[in-house]
This record gives sequence, structure tokens and C-alpha cells, in this order.
Amino acid sequence: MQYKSQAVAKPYFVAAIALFVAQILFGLIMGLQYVWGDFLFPYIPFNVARMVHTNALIVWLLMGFMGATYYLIPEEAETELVSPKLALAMFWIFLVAAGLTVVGYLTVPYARLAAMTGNDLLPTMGREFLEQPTITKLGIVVVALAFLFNVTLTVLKGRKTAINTVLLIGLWGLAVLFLFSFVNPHNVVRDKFYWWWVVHLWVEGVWELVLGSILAFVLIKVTGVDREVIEKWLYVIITLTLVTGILGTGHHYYWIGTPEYWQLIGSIFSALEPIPFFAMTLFAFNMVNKRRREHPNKAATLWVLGTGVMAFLGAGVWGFLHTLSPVNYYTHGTQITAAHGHMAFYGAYVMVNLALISYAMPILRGRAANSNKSQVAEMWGFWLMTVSIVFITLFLTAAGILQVWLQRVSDNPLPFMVAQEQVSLFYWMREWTGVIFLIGLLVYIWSFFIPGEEKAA
Amino acid sequence: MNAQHRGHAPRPYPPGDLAIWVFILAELAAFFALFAAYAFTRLRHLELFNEMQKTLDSTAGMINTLLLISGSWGVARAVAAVKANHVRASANWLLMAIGSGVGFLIVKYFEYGAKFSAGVGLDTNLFYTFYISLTMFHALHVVLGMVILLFVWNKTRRGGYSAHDHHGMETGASYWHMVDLVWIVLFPLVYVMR
Amino acid sequence: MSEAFTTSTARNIFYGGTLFFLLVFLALTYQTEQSIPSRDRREMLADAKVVAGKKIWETNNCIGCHTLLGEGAYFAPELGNVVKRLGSEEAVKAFIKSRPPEGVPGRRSMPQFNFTDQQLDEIAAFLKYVSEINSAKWPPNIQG
Amino acid sequence: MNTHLLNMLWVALLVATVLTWLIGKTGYTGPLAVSAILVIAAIKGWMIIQDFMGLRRVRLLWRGIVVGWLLVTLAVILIAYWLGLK
Repeated sequence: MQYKSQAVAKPYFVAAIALFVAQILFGLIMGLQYVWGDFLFPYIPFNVARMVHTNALIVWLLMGFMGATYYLIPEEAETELVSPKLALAMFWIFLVAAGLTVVGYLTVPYARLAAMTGNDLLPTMGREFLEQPTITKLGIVVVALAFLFNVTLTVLKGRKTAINTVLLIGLWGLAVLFLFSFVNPHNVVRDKFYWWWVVHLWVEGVWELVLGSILAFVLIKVTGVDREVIEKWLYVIITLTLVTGILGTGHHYYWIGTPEYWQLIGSIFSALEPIPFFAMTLFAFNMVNKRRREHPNKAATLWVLGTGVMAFLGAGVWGFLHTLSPVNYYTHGTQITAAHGHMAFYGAYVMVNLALISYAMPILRGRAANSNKSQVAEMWGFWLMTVSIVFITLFLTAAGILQVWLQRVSDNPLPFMVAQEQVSLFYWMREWTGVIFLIGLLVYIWSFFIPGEEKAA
Repeated sequence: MNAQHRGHAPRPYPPGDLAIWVFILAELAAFFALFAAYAFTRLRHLELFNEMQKTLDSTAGMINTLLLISGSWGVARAVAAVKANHVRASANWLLMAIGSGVGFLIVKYFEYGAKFSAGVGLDTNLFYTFYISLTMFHALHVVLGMVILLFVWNKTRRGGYSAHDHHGMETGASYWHMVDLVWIVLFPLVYVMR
Repeated sequence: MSEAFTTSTARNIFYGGTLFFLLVFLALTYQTEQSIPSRDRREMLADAKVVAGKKIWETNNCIGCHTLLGEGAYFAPELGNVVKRLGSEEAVKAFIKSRPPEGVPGRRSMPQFNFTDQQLDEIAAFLKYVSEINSAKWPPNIQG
Repeated sequence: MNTHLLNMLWVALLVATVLTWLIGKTGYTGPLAVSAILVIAAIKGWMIIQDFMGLRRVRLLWRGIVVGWLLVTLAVILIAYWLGLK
């Protein structure tokens, strides 16, 4: 660790992984409810489990991003963080707010939670992924502002590199777009239209800037390739990302009451969206091949390469699979979407977070890399989780194809629930694969506790 | 310059910065998709497309083609001039290219004006969705190309480029030629052939 | 390579390209706002029941199980066309009312929300409104 | 760069454009007219790529990508047109 203030990243990483575990546990509950309908009913209805599953994911990814930022900004800017105390204070506020929100989800009926938290004053709740009480959303804004204030000032007083500039643009974009979560028109078409400004422009826009810069940072560290080369790639990749991703928003505007020309624009630009992901894969492999040093942390390199491949598969290929409007007409709102969502989130955002954690955590604990034994365990975690997500995606895709066929294409379309029963075999297989994913996650966590410091800091 | 290159091994990279070429290829891919979508949608609505195409002003399209070709020629001459160290001439050629862009937009202004005042819009019918999306998207590229050329022209005027260093000018020039190239396909496709 | 490809050009293309496509997106947004009044049935929002129904929809997190115009969770049926599928607003209300509080053994079941009659009217009015939005002929058939 | 060549190409491109326009104006339609139009477009595009863009002196890979784009695009247009004849 070159700068003392980088240490604030550590609690963020720990909390992120803890929330990751919560996310997976609730995922397993939901998966079981798919095939065992009254499991935990009415104590934890499906919608509650889903809120916890998705919100925990978002919060832990954001926690990971923040931790990553606190870790890499001082090193890139070559100066200590402006205020490590503020960073720690915000950590606790964010964690407590997230915790209270989850407790709220689990203990109080959602309508009561809405009433208790003053949703009437500014109704923002009850929209997918933005279920958080309005006061939680306001809290997120406060935390985000304090965070951005802290890191932006740090960069301003220090060295400005492509990596920290792109990271800051991504983070500011993330915060600004989140403000659209407070936009909730009565008109359903407009509601959905601007809802995507948060959801799509996050994951297929500004988050990719964060992803790109974290990836670039780790690549510089583990490969020793010239910063100049890596920064050029970074700019090219994020240009392609935004050039395709901004108008790619159109693929959400096919069937929600928006004009039909979006079918043309959305299809064309989202058909190009795999290109930046493909470039990212090439980038990661190219840089690792050109490496100028053998970094002792093999696990971090594996995560970086994994991010390249899995982001391309999940976000690129599985996204493309159902993005053209004539295809999407049949697949919209089916398990195909769920399949894409699982692999894309894991491949892009989960893996990049784990890549940085894998690189930074040993250093935060005072060594360049973990012992071989620990790294082997971590790689086991990598493979178990990654292979599981591939199979989860395949099973959900199979379920989705069958669902589309039974419910939408065949001559005698079946009602939704009847079609669901027909595909339950795939849901069972998905659930068992989910258990293996959890095992992989536990192995991954266990790797942190394997002692041994073969390599000095 | 010409003599220098003759008989030499081909250059490894196209003129201008490689980064612009990545962008150019992405743009070409987008236009390819748009053209293919047009061609195959036309297939399913032959009568509509053939009939609606007659409502377009192909003379305006032709004049615009002439303007873009001339702009492209101007930029090519500008690059040739700077390579011969004729910096002033180079700046003037760039200005001429920018002027052709202005002319293009003026013609487009009248063309769209006539259409919009006739009540035509993006969702009038499938043909007009394509016509407006394609030409509007292309026209925006003309605007972007003009902005780039303005920067290049300004730098040329101040003596920023020379026979030794004209990397930036070639970067802008390549983008401008791409805009022209795309129109070379767009004009016959949308305005003429049926 | 280094001469052919400079970081500063790559950076400028990033800023220029992003700005360009952002402006195109904003222009299309403006166009969309201009043209959706003919598709979104906003006149139905004059009915206070529809607006109240949307709020009930939100504060009970219906989207956590159902989809609405294809967006939401995929655990329970699509509701954008539910009024048409069940035949009437009355049928929708009757279904919501009929849910057993303890669920159906072994099967997925909607919770019993104990809505008042007025709330049921409002929800039904909201779903009726959504069903009339011009969604470009989606879903492909009545099953959603 | 040979400015004389550039000027010649410019004139050729202008003439080719007017030719395309005339085909449209005179109302010629059908496979022959369309083939002519597309061949003219291919020649125009090729001139622009080779000499205006200056890819003539660049190694085959890059030239191939751009010329390839032109030919594939025109081929797709032609195929779609041809399918429409049936």
C-alpha cells in the first residue's frame, strides 16, 4: 500500500462481500419459490426476496465501486485522500441505511414501509430496482455527494490520469443519472421512459466507464504494460461503449408506448453493443500477453481475464440474442431476460469488483499477494462461481425458449402459470446450480482466511 | 510527396490517427446496419416504399451529393497542399470544404422544410421513419464533420500543420471522407433506386 | 504504433463522440415527448382513480412478481393486458379479492392484500388504463 | 499527392452523380437500372476510398476493410432488391 488513506477501501470490500452472500442466499430462496410456490409464504413473499436479491446486488456493487475508487484514486493521483474520515463515516452511514432498508423489507409489509417512510410526500417507491424508500434514496444521494466531493478534490489536487478521469466521469454520471429515480410521472409511458435513464444508462453506460477504468488500473498493475498503451485502449473502449450504449437505450422503448421508430434505432445500436465488450476481451488478453512482469498475484489476473470473457458473453452475446425488435417481440419479459441479466451482471460488474478486491486486498493486508494455497482456493472459487453462472444462464435460457414457445408462439398459447409448470425442470436445475454457486462463494471467502505470507509486501 | 511513396512498401496504418479509424469503423457498422434494415424492410413493403420514394426531391439529393463530393475533394486538396507546405492554400481548401457542408445543410433545410410543412414526420409511415432517421443521422454526421474541420482549419490557419506534421489534419480528413462515402451509398438507395 | 495512435486524439474522440450521441439521444427524447400523446392515453389520467391506482400498484410492489408491459419480475403473469385477458375490470377485482391469505399449498399464489372496494376500483382503473396504451401490438397474444 | 489526379476524380465523381440522378429522373427502373446505379456507386466509393481517403498506399488489411464495407453494403442492397423482384 503506497498511501495510508487507501486503507479506507478495506471495510467497503468486506461489507460488499457480506452483502454478496446475502444476495445469493435470497437468490436461492427465490429460485426455490419458482418450483415450490408456497416456500416461506406469506412470511417472505417472492417480491420481498427479489427486492433483497436485487437491491443487495446493486448496493454491494456500489460499495465495491466506492472501495475500488478509494483504493485506486490515491495511487493514481499520487496523493493522500482529502478526507479518510469522511470516507469512513460515509461507509457506516451507507451500511446502516442499507441494513435498515433490508430490515424494513423483511419485517414490515411494503405498503406499511411506504407509509412509514413518507412515500406520500415524494412517491418514488415500487418501481423495479428502485424499491428503496424515498428517504433511503435521499441518503444515497447524500452519501454519493460526500463520496464524489472527497474523491474529486483528491484528483484535483493530484495527478490527473486517463484512469482517474474516466473513473470520475463514470461516477459523476452514475450520481447524476440516479436523480432520475426521483422522477415518477403518473403517465406510465413517461414513467418507464425515464426509469430506463437510471437503469439502462447505468449498466450499459456510465457503469462501463467505471468498469473500464478499474480494469485498466488492475491491468497496469499486474502486467506492467505501459500506461500510455492501456489508456489509449481505455478511451477507445469507452467511446465505443457510449456511442452504442446511449442510443442502445432504444431497445427498451419497443413496447412501452413509445414511438415505433425506436425499434429501428434500438435494434441497430444495441446490435453494435457487443463491440465494446469484444474490444474489452481483446484488450485484457492482449495486455496480459504483452506483460512485462510476472505478478505474484495470479488470482487477480484470472479475474481480469474472466471479466473480459464473461462480460462479452453475458452482456454482449446474451444481450444481442434478444435485442433485435422482431426477436424481442417474443422474448420480452421472459426468462430469456433473466438469463441475460444473470450472466451480464456477474460477468461485468461482479467480476470486475472481485478482480480489484483480489488485487487490492492482499496489499491492504500487508503483502503483495496471498500464499499459493490461498490463491488456489480463490481460483477454485472463481471456477465454481463462473461455471455455475454459465449453467444458470443456460438453464434460464432453455426455460425462456420453452416459455416463449408455449406461451407466445405455439398455435394454442398456454396461460402463464401453465407454461411455468412445463418448464419447472429447468428451474430445478437452476436452483441446484445456484447451490454450487453458493459453495463457490464460500470457498472464495474461505480463501481469505488461509494464512501464509510467502510473498513479502 | 508523391515520388517519395512510389515504389515503397505500403504504409501499415491508414492516414490520420488510429483512434479515429476505430470510430470510423464503428460508424460504418452502424450505417451498414441502417442500410441493410432499410433494404430488407423495403422488401416487405415494396409498394409503400416505391410510392413514397417518388415524393422525395431527388434533385436536392443530387445537389447534396455534388456538394459532399466537392467537400471531400477540397479536404483531399487541403491535405495535398499541406504536404507541399502550402499552408495558406491548405486552409483555404478546408474552408471550401466547410462551405460545401454549409451548402449541404441549407439544401437539407429546404428539403426537410418542404416535408415537415406537408405534415410528414418520423411516424408518418415506415418509409418516412427510415428516410428521416437515415438522412437526419447522416446530416448530424455532416455537422460533426464540420465541427472537426473547423478545428482543423483554425489550427491550419495558425500554422499548426506543416509538411512534417499533419497527423491531426489527416485524422479530421478521414472522418470527413467517411461522411461522404456513406452518402454515396445513401443517395442512390433512398432517393433513386426502385 | 505510438505515432499512429495518440492518447489525446483518442480522448478527444471520446468526448466528441459521446457528446454527439448524447445530443442525438436528447433530440429523440424531445421527439418522443412530442409524439407520445397520441399513444399513451394520457387523457385517462384525468380520472383520479387511475392515478390513485398507480400508487397502490407501486406501494404494494406489484412489479416485484408481475410484469407490466413486459417489465418487472417474471414470477407472475403480465398485467399490461390483464383486463382484456380476464374479460373485465370486475373479474380482475374478483381475482385479487379471492386470494387465500395462507397461500395455496405447494403453489405460487398472490398474497391477500385486504384492499377496500375503493382501492380495488382504483387498481382496476389503473390496469384498464395501461391496457389501452398503444404498445405496438405487444404482447403477441392474450396470454401475455 | 498528385493534385491533378484529385481534380480529375472530382470531375468524374460529379459526372457519375449526375448520371445516377438522370437514371432516376428519366424513370428507368428495374434490374438493369438498379445494377447500373449500384455499379456507379461502387466506382464512386472506390475512388473516394483509394484516393480521397488515401488508402491506396496503405496495406491491404485496412484497405480491404473499407472497400469490403462498400462492396458488402452494396451487395446486401442488391440482394434485397433482387429478392423483391420475385
